[in-house]
This record gives sequence, C-alpha cells and structure tokens, in this order.
Amino acid sequence: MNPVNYLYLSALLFTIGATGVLIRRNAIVVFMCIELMLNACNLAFVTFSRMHGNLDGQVIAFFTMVVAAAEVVVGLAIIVSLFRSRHSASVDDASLMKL
Amino acid sequence: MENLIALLVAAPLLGAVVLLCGGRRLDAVGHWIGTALSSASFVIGVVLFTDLLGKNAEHRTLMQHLWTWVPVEGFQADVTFRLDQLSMTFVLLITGVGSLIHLYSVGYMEHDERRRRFFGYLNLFLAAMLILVLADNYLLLYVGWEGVGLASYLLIGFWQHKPSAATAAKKAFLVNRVGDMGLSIAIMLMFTTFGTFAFGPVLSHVGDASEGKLTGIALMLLLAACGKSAQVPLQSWLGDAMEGPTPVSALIHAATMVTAGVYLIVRSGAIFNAAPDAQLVVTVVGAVTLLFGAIVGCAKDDIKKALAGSTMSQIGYMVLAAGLGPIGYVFAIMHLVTHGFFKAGLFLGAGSVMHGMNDEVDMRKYGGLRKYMPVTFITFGLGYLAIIGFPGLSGFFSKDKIIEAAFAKGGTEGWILGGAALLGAAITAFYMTRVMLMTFFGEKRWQPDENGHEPHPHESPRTMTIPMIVLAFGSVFAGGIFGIGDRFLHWLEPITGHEEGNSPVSALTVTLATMVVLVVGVGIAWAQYGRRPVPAVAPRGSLLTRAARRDLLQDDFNHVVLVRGGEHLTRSLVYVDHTLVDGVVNGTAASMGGLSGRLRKLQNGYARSYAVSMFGGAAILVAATLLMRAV
Amino acid sequence: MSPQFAAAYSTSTGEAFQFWVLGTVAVIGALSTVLMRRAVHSALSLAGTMIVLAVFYLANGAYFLGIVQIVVYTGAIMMLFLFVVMLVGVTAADSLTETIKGQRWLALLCGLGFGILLFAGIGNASLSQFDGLATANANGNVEGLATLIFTKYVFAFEITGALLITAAVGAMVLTHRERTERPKTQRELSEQRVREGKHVPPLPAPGVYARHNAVDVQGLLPDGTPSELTVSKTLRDRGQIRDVSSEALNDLRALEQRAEERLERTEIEPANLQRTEEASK
Amino acid sequence: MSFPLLTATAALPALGAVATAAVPAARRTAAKWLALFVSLATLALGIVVLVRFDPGGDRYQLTESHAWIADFGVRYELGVDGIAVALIALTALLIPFIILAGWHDADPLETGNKRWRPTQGFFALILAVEAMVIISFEATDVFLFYIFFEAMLIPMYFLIGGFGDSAHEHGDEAAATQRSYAAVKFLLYNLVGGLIMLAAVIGLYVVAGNFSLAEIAQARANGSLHMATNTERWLFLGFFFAFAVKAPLWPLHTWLPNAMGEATAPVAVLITAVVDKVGTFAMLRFCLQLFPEASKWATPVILVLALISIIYGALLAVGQRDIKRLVAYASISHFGFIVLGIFAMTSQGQSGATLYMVNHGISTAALMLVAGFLISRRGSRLIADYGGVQKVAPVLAGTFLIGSLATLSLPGLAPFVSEFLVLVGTFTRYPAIGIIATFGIVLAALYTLVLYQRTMTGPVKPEVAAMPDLRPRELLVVAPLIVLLIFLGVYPKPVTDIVNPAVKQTMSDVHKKDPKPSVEAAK
Repeated sequence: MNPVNYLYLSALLFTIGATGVLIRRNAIVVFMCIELMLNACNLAFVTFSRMHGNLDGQVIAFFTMVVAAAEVVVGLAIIVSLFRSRHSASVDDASLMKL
Repeated sequence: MENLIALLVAAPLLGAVVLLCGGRRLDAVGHWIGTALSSASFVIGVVLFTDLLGKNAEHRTLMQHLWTWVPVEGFQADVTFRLDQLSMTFVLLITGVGSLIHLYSVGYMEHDERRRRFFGYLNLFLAAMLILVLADNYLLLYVGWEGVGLASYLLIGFWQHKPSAATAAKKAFLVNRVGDMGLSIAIMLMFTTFGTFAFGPVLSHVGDASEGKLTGIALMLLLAACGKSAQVPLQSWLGDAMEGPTPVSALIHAATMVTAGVYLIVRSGAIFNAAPDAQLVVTVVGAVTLLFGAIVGCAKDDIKKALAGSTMSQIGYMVLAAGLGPIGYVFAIMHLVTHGFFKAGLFLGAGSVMHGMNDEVDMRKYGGLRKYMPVTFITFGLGYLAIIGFPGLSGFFSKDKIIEAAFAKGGTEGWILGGAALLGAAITAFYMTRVMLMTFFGEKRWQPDENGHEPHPHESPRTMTIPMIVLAFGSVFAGGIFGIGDRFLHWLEPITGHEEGNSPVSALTVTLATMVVLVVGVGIAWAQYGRRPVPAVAPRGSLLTRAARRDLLQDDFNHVVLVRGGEHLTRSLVYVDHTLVDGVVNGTAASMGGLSGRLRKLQNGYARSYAVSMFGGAAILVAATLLMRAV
Repeated sequence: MSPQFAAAYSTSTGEAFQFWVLGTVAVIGALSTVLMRRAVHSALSLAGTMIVLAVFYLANGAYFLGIVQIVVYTGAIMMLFLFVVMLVGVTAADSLTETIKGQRWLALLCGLGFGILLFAGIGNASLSQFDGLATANANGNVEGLATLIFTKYVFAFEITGALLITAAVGAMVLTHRERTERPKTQRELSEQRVREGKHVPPLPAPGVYARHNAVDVQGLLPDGTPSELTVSKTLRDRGQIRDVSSEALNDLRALEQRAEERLERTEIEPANLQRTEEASK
Repeated sequence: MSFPLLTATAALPALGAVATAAVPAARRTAAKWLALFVSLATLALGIVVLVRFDPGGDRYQLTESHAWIADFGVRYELGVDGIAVALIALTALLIPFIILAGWHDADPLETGNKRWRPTQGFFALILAVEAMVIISFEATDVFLFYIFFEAMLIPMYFLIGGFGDSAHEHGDEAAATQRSYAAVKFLLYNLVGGLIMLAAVIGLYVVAGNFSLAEIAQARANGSLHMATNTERWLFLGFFFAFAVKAPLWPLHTWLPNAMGEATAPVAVLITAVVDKVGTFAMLRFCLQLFPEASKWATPVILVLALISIIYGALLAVGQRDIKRLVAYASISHFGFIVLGIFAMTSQGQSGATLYMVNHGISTAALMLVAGFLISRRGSRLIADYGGVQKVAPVLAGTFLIGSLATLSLPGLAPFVSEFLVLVGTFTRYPAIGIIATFGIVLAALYTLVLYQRTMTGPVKPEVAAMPDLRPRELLVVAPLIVLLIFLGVYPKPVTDIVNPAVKQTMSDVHKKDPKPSVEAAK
C-alpha cells in the first residue's frame, strides 16, 4: 500500500469535518467537527513527516494539538457562558448580526 | 495734445466714481460735481477741436496709447484712443449736449432724493460713450458699447420702484445684448480674418480679405448697430426705454447712445464698402425702420413715446444714409449731429411740459400749453421745425441730403429708397405736427387727478430753460453752419471718404419734392388735429392705428415667441434636468439600493451561512491555484 | 535514496490491512460524529475516530504523538467535551432539519467540491518519494522531537505556553460570574421569604406517579394540577420538565382504541393519540 | 536645500486647521480670528510664491522632490507653472474672504455644551480644504495629486452636510434632509469620478512605470514612452471623467446645484470658486500633458458637451426660483466656457480659460457672498420672497448688481476679458461652436438681470422693509473683490503674463499651433 492513502484519508476526514461544521447547529458538535478537521490535518502532517524523513511535521502536529487544546478550553467556556445566557447551545441562536 | 484725450474720458469717469462711492455726504453738491466734470470734458473737447482745426486735414488723427490691455499669444488688445474728425464730432456732440442735459437735470431732478446717483450714472454714461467713440480697436469700442448699455440700463431703471421701469431697463439691456452678440462675432471674424481688430490694420487691409468674410463681418456689425440704434428688428426696447427720466431720454435715447450704431457703420465704412450685399441690407433696414418708427410715432399718445418713434425713424434715415456708402456717410453723421440738437431739444421740451404737468405724459390731457410755458413752446417749436425739415433749419440741410443721396444710389433701389425717404419725410411732418398741435394748441384738456390735484402748468426753472434755448439755437443754425459751403463734408471727408452719386433727379427737384410732402404732411395733421378738438380719450382708430399703438405688434410677437416660448423652454428644461439627467443618477442610486437590499439578505446573521461562503471561497481559491498550476 | 527505490516504496501488508480496516472505522466514526442527533453520541464517535488516528500515528512512526493523542486528546479533551455536554444536557437531541434555506445543499456542494479538489490535488502532487523515519527516529522518536522543540522551535514552544495560560485565564474569565454583593445568609433568605409571603414551607417534592418517579416530573397539588415548583430550577430553565399530566388519559384512550380496532370499529382520532412526551420541547 | 516654499504654503493652512480645531469650545471667537490669521498668512505665502515665480523661467519652478513610496515610484513632488501659480494665488486670496463672510455662519445655537464645537469645526474644515486644494495645484506627481484630489471630498462633505443654510421653504427638517441629500450626492458623484480616475492612475503606472508628471510628459514627448492608441484613450477618459465631474460638465453637473443650494454661501463659494477649479486645472495639466493625442481625439465630443453646458446651464439658470441654485447653474454655464477654452487648443482659448478660472472665482465669490448676506437677512432663498431691496439697502443692491454684471461678463469687469478670449480662441478653430457659445452671453444677461430685477427692484415688499444695509464686515468682504474685478478687467496683464508661458508649453505639448489669420499682412 502506498502511504499516500493516509493523505486521502486525511482529506476525507477533513471534508467530513468541514461539512459537519456547516450543517450542525449544536455548538458542541460544531466544535467536535473542528477537532475532527484538526486531527485530519495532524494525520497529514504526520504522513508528511514520514514522507520527508524528518520530524518537523510531527512537531507541527504537536503544536496543533496544543493549540487545539487551548482552543477547546476557550471555546467550551464560550459555549457554557452562551448557554447560561440563552439556554441554548445552538449557533443559530447567536445571530445578533441578523437584520 | 494727444495726452489730453484720456482726460476726456477720465473727467466723467472720475465723476462717476466719486458720485457713486461718495455716499450721502455728497448729496448736496453731487449734481454740481457731475455737471462740472462733464463740462470739463466738453472744454477739453473744444481745446482739442481747435487744435485739430489748426492742423492739415492729413494730420488730424491723434493717437494716445495708454496701456496694453489683453496681451495673449497672437492676440493683442490695447487701450489706445484715437481722435480724428469723426470721433471729434462725436466728442463735441456728446460732451456738449451731455453738459447741457446735466445742467437741465439739476432742475429736473431737484426733488429726487437719489439725484446724486443720477448724476453719477450720467457721468458714467458720458465716460462709456466717449470710450466708444474714441476707441482705436473694436474690442475697446465694445467696452464703451456695453458700458453705454449699462448706463442706459441703470438710467432707464432709475425709478426702480416702478416695475415697468425695471422691466424696461432689463428689456433694453437684453435686446442690446443680442446686438452685442453681433459685435462680438464680428470681432471674432475680424480676428480670424486679419489677426487683429484695431481700426488701422483692419480697415486698411480690407481689400485682401474675401468678400464672403467681409459680408459676414458687415452683417454682424449691422446686427450690433440694430441693437444699439433701435433698428428693426431690434427696435422694441426704445419705446419702453422712455420709462427713464426725461433727460435720459433726451441724452441717451435720442441724441447720443442710439446713434452709436450709425457711428459703428460709418467707422467701419471700408468694410461695408467692400461688401455691397451687406450695404443693401443696411439700406433696407434703415428704410424699413424709418417708416416703421414714423408710423409708430403717429399713433402714440404718450409724448415721449411719440418722440421715441420719431427717434427710431430719424436714425433710420441715418442708417439708410450710412448704407449708401461713401455717398451717404457724411450726411448720416451730419444728420446725426443736427438730430442730436433738435431731438434733445424736443425731449427736453417734453420733459419741461411733463415737469409742469405733474409728470403727465398723455398728450390727450395737454392742450393749449403755449400760453403757460412760452419758452418751452418756442424752443420746442424750433425743434419741431428743424425735424420736419423746414427750409433753412438744421433738419432741412441734413435730411434733404440724405433723400438726395438715396435717389443717387441709382437704379430701382435708388427710386425705392428715395421714395421711402420721401414718404418718411411726409409722415414725419404729420406726426410732429400732431405732437405740436395736441400739446401746445387747442383747448386745455387736463383734469384733476384722483387726489383732486389739478395740474398748474408753469414754466420750468432757469436751469432747465437755458439748455433748451441753447439746443434750440443748435436746431436752427447747426444745419446751416454745416451744410452751407459743404463745411461738414470737407471736415469729415478724409475719414469717411465721399463721392457724389449720379442722381436720376436733380437736387432741386428733390428739395421741391420734399417741400411738397412736407406741406402735405402738415396739412393732413392740421386737418385732423388742428381744425377740430382732440378727444381726451383716444378713439378706437383703424386697424393700422391700433397696430401702430402696439408698436406694429412687434412686441406681441416677441412676447409670444421669445418670452412665452423661452419660459416654456426653460421650464421644460428644468423638468428635464430634474427628472431625466438627475433621474438617471438617482435611478442608478435607487437600483443600487434595491440590489443591495436584495444582497443584504445574504447577510442573514447566521454564522454557519458565513462559514459556507468562507468554505466556498476557500474551495474556489484552491481550484484557482490548481488551475494556475495546470496552466 | 535512489528514485527507483522511492517509487517502489510501499508499506507492509500488515499496515495495509490495518489501514483499510481502521480507516473504515475512522470514516464511519467521523460520519457519525456529524450525523448523530445527540451530542453524546457524536462525542463518543469522535473519540473512536481519534483513537484510530492515534494508531495511525503510531504506524507512521510518530510514537510520541500517538501516545499524546490518546492521552491528551481522547483522554482529556474529549472528556472536557463530554463534561460540557453533560452540563448542557445529555438528553437533548438536536433536530437535524435545516432552518436556513439552502444551507445544507450549499454545504454539501462545497464539501463535495472541496473534497474533490483535495483529492485531485493530492493525486496530482508528486508524492512518490517516501523517505521513512528510520534515520529521523534513530535516536528515538521522543528524543528527536524534543531536540527539535527545544532548539529549532523553542520560540514557538514558549509562545504556545503563553497561549495555554492565556486560554486558561480566558476560560476562567468567561465562565466566572462576578459576585457583586455579599451572598445572603440562610437566615436572611428565610426572612425574605416570610416577608414576601411566598413558599414559606419547603418547596414541594417532584411528582411521583406509578410509571414515573423522576425528578423531571411535576408533582401534583392537592387540587390535582401539576406545579412547576416541584421541579428543580435547573431543569425548569433548561425546559426539561416532562409533562405527564395527560399520559394516563392517553394510555387509556390508546387502550380503548386497540379494543375498538379489535372490535372492528373505525372511528379513530389519531391526533389525540400522540404521546406528548416532549411537548415542552 | 532652499526653503520648501510650496510645502509651507500648503502646510500652513493644514496646521492652522488642526490648531483651529483644537481651540476650546468656549473660545469660539478666538478660533475665528486664528483661522482668519492663518488664511491671511497663507495669502502672504501665496504672494511670495507669486513674486518668486519667474514667468520667463523653467516650466516648473520652486520644485521639491522627495522619495515617498519608493516601491511604486511615488514621489512627493511639487512644482508650479504659471497656471498653478495663478490658481494658488486665487485660492489663497479667496479663503480669507470666505472665512470673513462665514463669520457667523457656524455660531452654535446653544453655548452650554462643552463638546459641541461647530465653529471650530467649520473654520478648521475650510482651512483643511484650502490646504488640500493648494497642494493639488502644486503636485507634479500624479499619485500625490490623486490623493489630495480625493481627500478634499472629506472636509467638503462635512462642510456641505454639517453647516447648511437653514433658509428653506419647507422648514428646518426639510432643510436638514435636503442638506444631507446634497452632501451625499456631492460625495458619491465625486467618489465615482475619483474611483475611475484611480483606475486610470494605476493604468498609467502600469504603462509608464512611475507617477512623475514631468518624466512621463518628457518621455512621451521624446518618444521613449509609447502608448498604444487605445490605452492612451482609455487612460485619458479615466482622468477626464473625474475632472468633468469635478468641473462639472454636462451631464455630470446635477450635484452642483444641490450642493451650492444647500450649503451656506461661503461654502458654496468654496465649492465653485475654489474646489471645482481643481477639475478644470487638472484637465489642462494632466489630460493635455499626459495624453495629448487622446485629448485631440476627444476634443469634438468635449467641445459639444461644453457647449451644451454653456447653453443648458444658462437656460436652467433662467428657470430657477432659488437664488443660490441660479448662481450654481450660472457656474455650470461658466465652467462650460472654461472647458471650451481648454479644448479649443488655441493660445487665446487656453489663456482665456485660465484667466476665466481666476475671474470666475472672484466674480462668483462676489455675487454669491452678497447673495448670502441677502439670504441671511430675510431667511429665504426664494427669489419671489424679495423685491425692492434696492430701496432699503442700496449698497447691498449695488454690490449685488456689480456681482451680477461680472457674471454676465460686462466689459470692463474681469470676466469679460476671459470670456472673450475663450470665444475668440474657440472661434478661430471652430467658428460654429464659437457662434453658438456666444448665445451664452445673451442668456447670461437674461438670468442675472431677471434675478436683479425680481429681488432688488420694484415695490418694497413688507418683509424686506426693515432690512439693514451691508455691515462693515460684509463690506470688507465685498469691496476688495469688486476692486479686484475692476482692476483685472482693466488691466489683466499681470495674470496673463504669468499664464502665457505655461499656455505656450501646453500648446506645444499637444502639438497644436494657432490657426493663422487669412490676411496676415494686417498684423
């Protein structure tokens, strides 16, 4: 098997995640989809690392994880406070920009 | 000596500036300042005149270059004055009659609180008129040309609180502007033809230019002359201009400004001589106006308007003469000068009558005034005799020459023009006799006005009668002085040139014919107005009379076609500007608004919606990148 | 490494087998993350996908990342998710009907297009050369990574630290509610209740029915009407009160209907037969 | 390096604007005096520029050049030719009068509010406009010019929208609506023009590789920079469109009557006498110099548009009921003359057009400012609301008459010389157009005299019976303008001497020679 398949898998997961972001209304699920996209990227990075024979890709993946963690922390905090004020976790309810 | 020329203009100009900017302080002495400065100009004029007389005929042209006015690449206009026999004649007429009328106005305007300003305007007029006749190029002439138009505007509208006066002033200026347009086009044509518009180079190189261009220039000059000299078809303003104070009518609308057109034509004689077609048009205009003015003059009951019709007619004579070319130039100017005397005298007389009659102008409310104002009667009477061409008086010499010259044109044209001039003489005799009879003879016809004030006709004060007397002298003797021994001819010939026409009829025949028509005209008038009492209310009159009362319907034509048409045009243009030109823009704005209103719906506030656009955008970017790679 | 060798680079059959099996699992997990109606299910599916990914990391020679993926991602982050899901309401299931017009189609179209583009991109890229991590991992994967992180990427690493701290503080700020006044003592509260003349006695207990003894069912007042007061405030705020007031009647009616069906009578009133279990949602 | 005189001339009002804006709310009068002082100082600098400029010297003088945005070849390049010097002098001259005329136009209705400082804002904005206009006249870098050409819109927008004339027939609220409409219209029209110009500016950079006017013009002249015919035409159109909007040329004129009608009289003067001049000036400086062939190509159409402007503007002026809109349409007619003169491509036409810019500035200022004084007394802009003013306020009426006469180009007043030069210049090349344009002078007489007749003459209306005559401050504004009108009418040589060499240059830029008279010997 050609390791390029990992990249195809990564692309597939990324696309699924992105579509999920677009069609789900629950903020938590949206967040999960974002995590999915990040993980898909990480897989690509790791594959690239293997492809090029150096560890830089893994380092980037590592950083991605750290950033994802930070993002999840803040994001979930936002969801919680949003839920407190609106009693809903739907992203469509947070539409003050609406006409 | 040359350096004095500028002073001619400077004196009245100074007067105008001082009087108009001086403020109330000068109210007490303003009129004397104005009179003094205009007289000063006259004195300078006389000094220059004696100087000129002392020189040979060839050296009688003085030039004074003051400064370069408009220096632009290929275009040079200078402020240069030129004093030759022609302009000298005008200078004397303008400053002389002008000073007399200043003096007259001191009395006439005594009770007007804005007398200072009146004198300021008069001085302004003198300055502008002098610039007009002294200018050495057409552009400077144009300055004077419009300057007199402005002064005329200010003076016609002097009693601005009367809407009729304000309207008349505006009308005069506008009609004149149409003429001015002709003058400016003429100057432009000259510039393209000759590269300059100074008298000397233009007039001496006429021979090198094509006749078509010269005809164009000449016709445009004629248009200008028509505007200023109230010739058909631009004559309509003169009657209304009588709204101004009477001294103004005398000075500007009889003696001086309205003759500027004749000056222009005579001055540009070389151009007209080289454009026979244009000359023919000039004579036709002159002949038509001559009859037109005379007919209008017959029908008017307003003494000043009757005189205005007469003025139009007399200037028609001058234009006719000027159109005849070298045969007539000298006589045009001669008639202009004598006319300046007697018409100014007549107007001042009319003013004196009005002064005594509580500013009543309707001749049907006069009658028998000779007993009440003898000086006015005599001076007016002498003016009357002069204008109808009574043998020995001024008008006889000048008008007779013009009729002769018209016949001398030769051919059918000569017969037609001469006939028209003769007919005009008859009508002149008729309407002037009518004025005379209705005003000074017969029974008194005035009544108390609505306030119960009955006019108490009385002779005018000395300041008014003296100018009338002086002008009466001019009316009687000027023609003789000029005409006997052809003095005037010799004086002007170097400038205008002269040639004797070959008249099909002898001079004596013409004179006799003139006498006959004169008697006929007077006789008809006496039969109609002298033998039986004049009705105080105008009878309905024939169709021609009614048309003549309305200035032969020319004003109605103007009103319907130009005023109404213009109003409709501007109103519809305002509408077009608002709905169409602005509408296109506003429509674009509105459709933009509509479009954005629709696009705004894309901004639905849902984060997911924005995310789709973002994602789509990213996809397109990736696609674009890949495509670029592939290509 | 010569190009010929690189072009022939291939993984072992074991890895291929592992890829196809676990890859399928990962895709199914991803799909169910997106498609599950309940957030809990989504979270669990995602956790599954992540574990699969961890295995792939290991297979790709990223041992450290593989472990971290399991420990940090699946262990910590996903638990955080689950925690928030619990906080927000486990039982709440999303409706999957789309409210924004055209959104779903656009999303799918974009997703499809993007996927095709990515696949095309990967397909077109010259990715034939695989070096493998044999040299890079010679000193051990963790050591190698550590060398890079603390030398080449040390600045980014420090900044990441700052980012984490900021994120932690930010989360606290966001979720923390500022108390602007001294909390009332129990005594004050009881005095206030007496003063306002409301609920002087303790709040009534949740309702107890034969088939429901849950806290989300309202208790009945002496006159038989259900009282919202019996349900805890949190549930009320979330709107998770279960209305069972007409359940018994519905059951009765359903029984009658079944009886009538058996007796072949036809008058059916379907509308009234709906269970109103989630009427409050 | 010598003293940067041109920068100083532009920077002084700019700094003055900042200083004026910073004056505390309570010290309104101090702000006014400060603004007046700054404008007078700018006038002094303008006179220094005028004196230092040597008409016989280089084309661009007092030049300054500094690198600015090196990556795009944008330089801070200043320099003046005769035309620019004349217009800078005009601008510097008019601003003190505008400030003095608007002395009370921005007095706040309530003085209690400390943060409410309209007076400071008003005068600061006027000075800001002055600074930008001056630097637009000075800039010889296309990009630099473009920036200030556009930036001018910002203060103008606030001046029109924020300080309108409350004399509206339908009350204050309608006035406010109309005002904001006018301000937005002004802004949008000019922004669209500017946007199209920006595209052309960028296009020019793509073609020429730098923005320097002198360099490009020289490269074009010696053939080292070749432009394809179509490229040149498109670029020309881009520039010309912006200038035609600003000028304004028919049919892009409709913003002007609104803006001039709704703004206060001094601001209206600022629009038409100062800001709009940048448009016609830029036609001369940029369109003709950078795109000579395209200019010649477009000449017939532009001349016809100018002709339409002349006649159409005049006819519409006749039909107006509102004094200020009448003056605005008259200005459109006059701008038609200016454009006609520029594109007639004769020495007389272009000298006349430049002179016209100066004279029109002065004459419109005189007429409009007096009209403003009149309107402020009666609180109405409608002609029909006046009558017989001459009787109660003779000095006001007299100055108004002189302003009107200047507008109708009476010989002896400055505008005549320029108008006649334009007509002659046009006539020598295009006789038919020259003759039709001459009709404009009749129409000019019509609208000005009708205006004068309806407002000043006739019976005194009761509403104007108590109208005071011109106050000393107002007389101080008008009198110098009138003196200048008469002086330049009688002796325009000082201006023509400065302008002529620049016009000669422009003529050689477009490779045009004056038509020869058919009888040369007469010269």
